[in-house]
Amino acid sequence: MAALFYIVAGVAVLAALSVVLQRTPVYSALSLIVVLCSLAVLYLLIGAEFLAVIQVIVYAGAIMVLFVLVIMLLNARRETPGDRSRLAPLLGAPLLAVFLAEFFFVIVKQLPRGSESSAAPLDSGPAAIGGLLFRNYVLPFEVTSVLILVAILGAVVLAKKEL
Amino acid sequence: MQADFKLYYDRLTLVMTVTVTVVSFLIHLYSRGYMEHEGGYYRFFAYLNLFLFMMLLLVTAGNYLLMFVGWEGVGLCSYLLIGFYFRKKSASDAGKKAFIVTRIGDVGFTLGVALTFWTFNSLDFQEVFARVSTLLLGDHETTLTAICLLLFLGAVGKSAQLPLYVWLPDAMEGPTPVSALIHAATMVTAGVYMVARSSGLYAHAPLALETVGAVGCLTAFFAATIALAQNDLKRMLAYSTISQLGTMFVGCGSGLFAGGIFHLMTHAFFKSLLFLGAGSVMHALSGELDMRKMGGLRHKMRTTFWTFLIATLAISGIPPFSGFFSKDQILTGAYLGPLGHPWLYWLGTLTTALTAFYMFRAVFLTFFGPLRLAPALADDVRESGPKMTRPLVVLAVFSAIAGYVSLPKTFGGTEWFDRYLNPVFSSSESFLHSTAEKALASGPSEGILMAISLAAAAAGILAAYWFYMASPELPDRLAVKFSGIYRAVVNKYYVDELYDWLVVRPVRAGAENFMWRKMDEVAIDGVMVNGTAAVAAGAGNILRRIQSGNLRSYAAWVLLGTVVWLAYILLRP
Amino acid sequence: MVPVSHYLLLSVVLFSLGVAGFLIRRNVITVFMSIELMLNAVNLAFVAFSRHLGNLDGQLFVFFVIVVAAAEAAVGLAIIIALYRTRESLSVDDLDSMKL
Amino acid sequence: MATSSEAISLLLVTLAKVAVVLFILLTAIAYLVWVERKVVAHIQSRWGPYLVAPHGLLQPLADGLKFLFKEDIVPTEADRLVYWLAPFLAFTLAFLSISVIPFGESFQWRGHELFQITDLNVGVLFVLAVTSLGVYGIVLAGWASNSKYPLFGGLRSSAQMISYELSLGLALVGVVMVSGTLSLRRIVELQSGVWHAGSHSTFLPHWNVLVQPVGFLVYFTSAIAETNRVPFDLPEGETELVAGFHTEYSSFKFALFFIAEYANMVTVSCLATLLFFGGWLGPVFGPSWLHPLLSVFWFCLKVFCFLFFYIWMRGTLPRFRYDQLMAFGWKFLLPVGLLNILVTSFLLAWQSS
Repeated sequence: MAALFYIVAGVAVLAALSVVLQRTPVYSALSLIVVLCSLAVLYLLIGAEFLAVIQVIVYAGAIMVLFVLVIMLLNARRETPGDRSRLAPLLGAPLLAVFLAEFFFVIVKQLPRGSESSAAPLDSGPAAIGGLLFRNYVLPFEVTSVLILVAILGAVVLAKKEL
Repeated sequence: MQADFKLYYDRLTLVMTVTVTVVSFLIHLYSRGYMEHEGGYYRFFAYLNLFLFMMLLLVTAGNYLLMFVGWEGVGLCSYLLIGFYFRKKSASDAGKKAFIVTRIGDVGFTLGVALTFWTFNSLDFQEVFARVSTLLLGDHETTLTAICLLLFLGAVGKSAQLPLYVWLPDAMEGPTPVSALIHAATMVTAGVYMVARSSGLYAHAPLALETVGAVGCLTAFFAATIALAQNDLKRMLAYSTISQLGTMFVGCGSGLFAGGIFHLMTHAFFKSLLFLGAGSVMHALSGELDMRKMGGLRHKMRTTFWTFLIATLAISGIPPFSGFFSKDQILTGAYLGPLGHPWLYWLGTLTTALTAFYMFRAVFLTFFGPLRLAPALADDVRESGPKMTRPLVVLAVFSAIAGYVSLPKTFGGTEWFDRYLNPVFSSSESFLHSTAEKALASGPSEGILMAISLAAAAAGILAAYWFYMASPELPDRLAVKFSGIYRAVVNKYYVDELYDWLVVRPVRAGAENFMWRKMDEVAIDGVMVNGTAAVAAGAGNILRRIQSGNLRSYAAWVLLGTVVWLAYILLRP
Repeated sequence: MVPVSHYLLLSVVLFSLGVAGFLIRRNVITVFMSIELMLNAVNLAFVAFSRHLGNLDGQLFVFFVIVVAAAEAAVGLAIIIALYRTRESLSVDDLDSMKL
Repeated sequence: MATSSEAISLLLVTLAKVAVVLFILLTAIAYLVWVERKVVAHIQSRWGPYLVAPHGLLQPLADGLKFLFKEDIVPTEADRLVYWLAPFLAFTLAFLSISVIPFGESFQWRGHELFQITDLNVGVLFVLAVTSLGVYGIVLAGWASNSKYPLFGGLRSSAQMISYELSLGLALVGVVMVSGTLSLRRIVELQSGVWHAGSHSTFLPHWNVLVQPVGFLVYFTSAIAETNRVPFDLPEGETELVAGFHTEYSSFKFALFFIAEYANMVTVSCLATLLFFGGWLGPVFGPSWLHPLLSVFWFCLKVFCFLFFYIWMRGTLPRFRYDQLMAFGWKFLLPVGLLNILVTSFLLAWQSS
């Protein structure tokens, strides 16, 4: 199990690297799908099966399809190197290094190695999730549904040439 | 701080109200004729009545603040009416001059009011005067003197005393009824009224009161000497007014407030009459005011001549006209009064002689002798219409008989006017008497003093007759002989020029070179206005580079913020 | 069992890669995908903590994040399409003004 | 945690199961193609393949050989990597969902379930997840060909699959609500027995299709659309788009798409059987060793019925117009699916109270 984690984690990191470094958007998108699926596997390993499946269905199966569709619709090919905004990567690299260092420091310092979870494995099945969702988080759930509705309308208004 | 809109009405107020309304009533009537063809008829009356409102507010006010409202109100009306012919540069300049010069005095007045409030915690006349005797004395005398001097500074500005008299002669640029009403009969006397009203304060500040007397006396003499050589009829009358106001202050300053008010009242009548007469002459001569070009008008303008003559006799202090009584009361008071001093008397008497001289000079030059007018104009000279002459007659009657309200005891009179005003002034006058160092009877008797001043007046008249009727070439020869003094007098001792050099030019230079070029253009416009804009623009220019619209640099800034914030969280103790 | 810190480290690395993608990529769609990557990194942290603390709320939050991501993708991609129609470019460098 | 020997044996058994299932499935698909050609031919009063062996029984073999040895043409402007990736993706995903399908009743051998590769407690969702990924094969193929007809085909296909995935999922929700589980095996087991009218037992089996008839119809319609079959085969509508997303594909890569399509058909048929028609449940007789085999037989029979229905429809129905297809999906199936859930939940709530 532990080995599986490190393998999948390695795949995720490599795929994420690929997302960032690929110049062709389709490759980035495919790499991102790999990352998403790897994360789904990690969720499975943690014991969040339902979440893992939802991750695949919604993220990989719906959201990323949308991305790929738009990439194809706009025929986004290899990006051409531009001469503008060199500042951001130049400034970003050291900043990112500091950012990583800070977080590593926090994680290593605050959560020492081998700090295993004492908590019992959770029942994270649909019933448990559903119970929590429709009892404790009813209001956020409803608000999110409204958000989705608004997003759908917004997307239609934005993308349609003329209504 | 509380200052009610409170009116206060006592016998002093009554005297002032009656004087103001009677004189202004007659001048209104006169103005109907005078302003008929001048243009701005309705504006004139609007201003005039606004002035009247403010003047009545001034005299009926129950506290210093409300009095100050009226005080400033009449100043405003004065400005508006002096600059009535605002298309004329000299008129608008004169208006500004009056406004600015009186403002200097008003600064003192304002400070005085503030100090009064600070000291007495009230501005109400009755409360203030009540507290003077109970609260103050001893260590507060200095404060009281300061208050009185500051208030008097306001009076100096408003009543055209030395050294702030310079605006009044120029104020003659206004229509003649205005000169008569505002700059002779009423507004300029506000200072005298104020001092009299504040007698409760002044009585406890003898130093201030002596200052009032000294300034008044000096002004009276000084202005009279200038008046000697003035050829402009109205200006001559203006200097005469200054002189007479000085005389009133002598009355107040020597502790005879009632005498000052008495002279104020009689002066209102005869001086407004003089101005109106001058206006009548001016009308007849198509605006000519130079006395040297007049002459022989007594046949053509009979009413004007006779009324003018009565007023002249009154101002010269010839019995039985009103001026004699009021002026003699002041002069005897100046000698014998609680704060009187022989010098005041003698200088006053000399002033009387000078007054008689220049007034008769005016009469002789204007109404006697040959007609020196241009022949073309001479045929048109005729008496003014009844609208103008009737008020003259009424005023002449007042000028003649007003003195009998206070017939001196020497003539078997009762000094009724004094007794009438007794409730107002008795406490302060009796206080002065009680503290005065000299006894009343230490000087010569009133009769002797009266005789001396009468003799002085007669001498003045005779001198005038000699100079301008018997040997008309004499003034010119004297002018040549004493050319230095003559020129100094003709040029009003160069006071205006002196002020110009001492005050106006430095202020102008400072205003132009420092306040305008440096403060306004560099400091305010440059540093503050444009500087603020430049700083904003410069900061914007720098910050604009952050707001580039470039998504990736935004992300870099966000990352920077996150990193810094995280570092702060981590490094926080 | 894998310690929770390893999950978190993975999460941080993925997040940083997302940030890096945002900074270096020019194609607006790839930039958008970098954001999705960051969201997923955060989700992973949520799930790891949920397991670590024995609390299901973390997982539930991931659901909300996914839903919001879906809404964001819908609107964001619609905006990208609209932008492409007017500017005929997908480079973020060309999208530097609100007005055309 | 399993010990290493247990883990190895699990791995070995699973690999064996995968191999067996893959072999059977590939063969079955090969013959499914033959069946389709034959059936359609008979519907159209033709002979169909009959040259290779009697009744053309070896035709699938011949087809396979042809695919393997034909020249593999790659368009010059194609995106090579994705062009290669797409068919494998389609193939892999098509077979991935089979891994959670139980083919027969529980039959254990040394603690290993033999008639199912793996039993997932969220099996239904897993199938859905894999199905939702299936769109990538088609979309990427269409895009990577860098040719206009495949691109249209790919876009149409993805739009269609996304749209019908929704109603597909909604149709399954009804069954899940009735069953209260996401495990496919558990869902089948809950369908055992017959209906009872009062105290009398009827002959009707306790299948979900009787509980969720609307759900079944929505599911099956969506499933046909998901698999791009007639009458929803617009992505590859020959008369419009030459051959849709795989126009530029030839030889072995084309074969992969071909197999994937039929594998998907098999998958959705399996799912329909499991969820609505009692899976492997059926009349059981004979000795006890026969029981597992019988269950597998019933399962295969039911799945074959569905496959036959597919082929039947292909021979019968015309193709939808594209806008009709979308309108049907969004404006009819989706609302009906939602309504079904609503009614089901009300009924369940009423029942439980």
